[in-house]
Amino acid sequence: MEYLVSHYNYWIYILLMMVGLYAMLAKNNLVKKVIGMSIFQTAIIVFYVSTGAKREATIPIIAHGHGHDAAHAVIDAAHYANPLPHVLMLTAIVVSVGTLGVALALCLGIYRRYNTLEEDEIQEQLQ
Amino acid sequence: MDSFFIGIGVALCFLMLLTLHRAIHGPTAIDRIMGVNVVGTKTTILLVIIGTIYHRVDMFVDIALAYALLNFIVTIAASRYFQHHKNLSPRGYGYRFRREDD
Amino acid sequence: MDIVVIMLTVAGVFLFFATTVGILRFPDFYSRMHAAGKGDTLSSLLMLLPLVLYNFHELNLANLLLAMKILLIGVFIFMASPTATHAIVDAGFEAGAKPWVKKPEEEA
Amino acid sequence: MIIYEQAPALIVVIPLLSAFAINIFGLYNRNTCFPIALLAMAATLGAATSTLVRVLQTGPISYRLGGWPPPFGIEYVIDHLNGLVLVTIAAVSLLAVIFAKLSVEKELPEKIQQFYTLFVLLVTGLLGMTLTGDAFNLYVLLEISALTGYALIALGDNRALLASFNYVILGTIGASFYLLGVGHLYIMTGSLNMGDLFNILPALYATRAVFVAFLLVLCGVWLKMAFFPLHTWLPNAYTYAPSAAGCLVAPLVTKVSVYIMIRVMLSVFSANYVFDVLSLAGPIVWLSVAAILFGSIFALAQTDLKKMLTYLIVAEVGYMVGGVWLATGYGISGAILHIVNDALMTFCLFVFAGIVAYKIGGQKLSDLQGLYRKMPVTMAAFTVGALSMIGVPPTAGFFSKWYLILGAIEAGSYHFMAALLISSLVNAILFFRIIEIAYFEPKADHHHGTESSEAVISEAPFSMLLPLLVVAVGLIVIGLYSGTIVSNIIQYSLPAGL
Amino acid sequence: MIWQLDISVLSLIVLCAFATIMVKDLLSAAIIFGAYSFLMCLLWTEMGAVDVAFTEASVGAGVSTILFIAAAYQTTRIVKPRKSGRILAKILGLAAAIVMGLVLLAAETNFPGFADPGSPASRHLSPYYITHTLSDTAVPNMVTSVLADYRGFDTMFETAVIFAAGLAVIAILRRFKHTGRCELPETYSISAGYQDTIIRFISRQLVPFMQLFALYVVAHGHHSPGGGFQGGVILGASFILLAISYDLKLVMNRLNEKWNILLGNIGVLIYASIGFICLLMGANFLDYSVLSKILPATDPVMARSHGMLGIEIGVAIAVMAIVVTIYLNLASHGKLDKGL
Repeated sequence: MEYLVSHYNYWIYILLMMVGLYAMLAKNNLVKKVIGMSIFQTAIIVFYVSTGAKREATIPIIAHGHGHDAAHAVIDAAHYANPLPHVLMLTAIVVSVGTLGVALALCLGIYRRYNTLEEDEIQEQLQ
Repeated sequence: MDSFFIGIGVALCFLMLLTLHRAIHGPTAIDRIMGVNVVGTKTTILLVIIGTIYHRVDMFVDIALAYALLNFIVTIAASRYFQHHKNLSPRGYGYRFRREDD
Repeated sequence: MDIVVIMLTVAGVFLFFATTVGILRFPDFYSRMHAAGKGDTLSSLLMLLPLVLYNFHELNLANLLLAMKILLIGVFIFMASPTATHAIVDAGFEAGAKPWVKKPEEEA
Repeated sequence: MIIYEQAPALIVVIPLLSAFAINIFGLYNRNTCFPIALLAMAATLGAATSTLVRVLQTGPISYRLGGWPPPFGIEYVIDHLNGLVLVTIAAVSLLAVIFAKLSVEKELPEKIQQFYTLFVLLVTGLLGMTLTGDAFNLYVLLEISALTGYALIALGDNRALLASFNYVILGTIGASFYLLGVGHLYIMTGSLNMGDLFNILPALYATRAVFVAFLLVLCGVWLKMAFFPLHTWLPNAYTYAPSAAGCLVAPLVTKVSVYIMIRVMLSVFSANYVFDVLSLAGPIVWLSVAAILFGSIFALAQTDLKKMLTYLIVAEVGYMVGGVWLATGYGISGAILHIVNDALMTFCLFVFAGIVAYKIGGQKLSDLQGLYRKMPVTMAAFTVGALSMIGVPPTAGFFSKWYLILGAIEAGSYHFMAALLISSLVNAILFFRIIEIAYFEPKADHHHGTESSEAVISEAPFSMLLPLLVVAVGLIVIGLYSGTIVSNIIQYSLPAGL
Repeated sequence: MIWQLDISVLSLIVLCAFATIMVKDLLSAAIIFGAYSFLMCLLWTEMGAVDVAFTEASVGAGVSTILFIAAAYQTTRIVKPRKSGRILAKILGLAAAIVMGLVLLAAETNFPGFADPGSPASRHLSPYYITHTLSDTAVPNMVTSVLADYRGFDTMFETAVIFAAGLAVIAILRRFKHTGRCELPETYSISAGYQDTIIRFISRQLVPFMQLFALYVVAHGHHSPGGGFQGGVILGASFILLAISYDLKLVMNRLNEKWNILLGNIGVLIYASIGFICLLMGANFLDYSVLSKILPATDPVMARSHGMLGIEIGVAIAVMAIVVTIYLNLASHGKLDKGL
């Protein structure tokens, strides 16, 4: 059980990455590829956030940090989860939304030209 | 009390699994929308429960509030889809329900 | 206090369970929607209420604000969930989901 | 002296701010876009040059963004290597802006404002990638240059959309692999700063996770630079891009990726780990041999000018990757010098293709008939670019190839040397074929015959000719001074012991 | 982290991922992807990453699922099987996925265990941020302080990325003249929008709450999860809700295309110029502490806090405008007249 808990997150992220990569490479439908891309990116986010988790730690916001006296209280680093991966992943989520918008816009543009979203039908029309 | 809430959380996850059956297998897209809508509500509740387990509900409640407000948009958008596309099933065998006044 | 919390929560989970059974077992889209729309809304209120009680340790501004926020979630769910249900049913009706009748007709 | 002190930040801040200025002013008057972009690029070139000069005088510079000390905040590190790459990027983009003016007005009259904004943002991303000393910051900048690149390519003709979509998919896989590699490094070390990683990693060289991290970063960067088995997105994307965008994207994006590969190999990991601990050098040199041969052969098979050039890019990427992995001083110097030279050569050839597209409209090799009569200056500049691509002595291309061959001999990789020679031969065949087509008059019965037989000189407009001429002269000048560049700049960026 | 929830939610996520890939209908795939994103949000909350969860909540429910639905609306739902080379593509995809999986699995055995407090990631850089955030920046939410200050440069480019994405969507899709082939779905009928009084009424009631809440999220990001990006997405989502329950015209009347682009620009410009002002005042780029010279009654520490608030506002404005732009363009196929 101990072993399962300490590795489960990493196994799942690998599985999700495989699903995403498979969809990106093997799917015929362009929007399906985009969905695969989103899954691929979220898998990486799972990985990063997992690195930031810490047993017996609370969320990375200092408790009761409002008053001025709080600044002088001793803060124990082991008491809070690691904030750095969270920051990195906020950026990554934003980037993935941007990529998603552009990819879907391209899909719409392709549909306007070729009247289909299937890769093989587009290739047929190109030849 | 914490373990009680964890138990409730796991129970809700199990119920989500059952609901996801409808979301994944649902014969038509609207069944899926319904399933996901229910999953969204459960998520909102679970967020508050997780906050309770962390003893920092004030930090988690904003996320739940955001879900309560935003969960609705997906449903409206997905049902809006059917205002113009009458194809209930993707294969084109969507059956147009005849109203009396048609 | 804890007993009230536990009772309410368990009642909420039970209603959720009933909802889920309805969603899974009812024969057609409209009746499933009926189960989802009603059960979901009530049980979420039943779940939120004990959470308010549990987190309301002492009377101060922060706790009051918190309780208000959790109740606000309930209010929004009460506004949004029936509307969403309405929207889905309307979509199903527009798109032509067939209601279930006891003896299935041959083909409409 | 605030400008001098802050020049490293200004290199990215100037284009970033001017991108917004272009977009805002462009809403009201489209004619303001070009001057702002031109000024911004000129100022960036100034900042980059002053930074390089400062590096040459005082050694590497570290700039703390937000004032935080390095492992905690983000740091810019400018040493000899990226100083050189920075100046190259800034110079090429300045020339590309000048070229873009008329080309954009003709090809994309409706989207001038979006074009220039995306163009300047792309340059910002490339410059930032070159400057940064933080592994995650590099990812963000990689994505900004990638997103703008997708859009710029998608602005092209009918087939560009699909090409761009494939680029989106493969580019995202590449960037995600890079991100995942950085994540592996982070989980093993807890740091993101390149210098910090360089210090922590040696203790972990034996672990599999660090090896996988290296592989992931390498694969990600290879996807971005279109190294041989992963090159499939490149030819279509660059062929169907609008000419003005092609002139920026084709010379710079792949080269900056090569730079990142060198940076990761030498400044995050170490030459010792990469070349000695891992036994990857042999297979990778073979892969680059395959890349060179594949690129050359496919280039030979093309009848479309731009498509031929894109396959040549695939071959050139093989030169640089192979040169780095030869693991000798000459090889790495040759690869770094080739980054600069190849950026200029590719720019020269793409500008030529752009001029052909502007004046003639076609892209087929057969459309080039009689061009020496019609556009003598353009063709003269093109000839310089072509000779450099082949590797004829006074031009820059010769010297980087010379260093690469020396490196191959030093490392005993005769297959790599043979591939270089074969590729030069193929390039010679290719370009002499073009020169031959362009030198002779078209046949009278050819459907273009009526207009070209008059043999009127109709040179390209000045604003298109200027960048072409500058870069042609630059190729010769850099060729003449390449000894100086190597001994004064590149020498210092080699790892100790090579 | 709560491992019981961790394992249950992760298993559900895998289920959703497989279902999304396998279902042969784009609308359904988009909807299941919505459920996937709900579960992701739960996962991150449970691991203590509240800010990431908040972002996922606002993005997943407010933007990305809607974008997929809009794309399905403007194109087609139908997924056809590949005509030829089906087996080859599958084998190739599977092989690549399996090779990658094995390589990653090989690396995984070296990792420190999940949630290990002694892992290098928890010991090297992060203790500095945790212990210094209050004394350096007076911001209790470390994620905000790292995001906007220690690594503020990343965030500036993150905002620039979303800006570039908005511009890219305009560049790709926007049609200024109605030329060229335009295939709208056959069943597409011109209507004045979603003629449903109930939905319109409830949306009208909810939108002000959403906007108020978004402003709260932006302003309170220093003390609780949230910040500019989340607030901006919720603001944008409120406009999207209006566009869905009424029609695009209504939104365009309030926030037309020119204003959208301008606001997107201004937002990022606020960020970059705050950094630039710091530079002009003699400090390094984005070093907010120097702003204490011009802000009345602030010491360098509070100046950092105020500087962060300034950039959060910039991010919120930019993100709102760009999210609305992307949605409007996707939903109307670049014509900005009518659509989902």
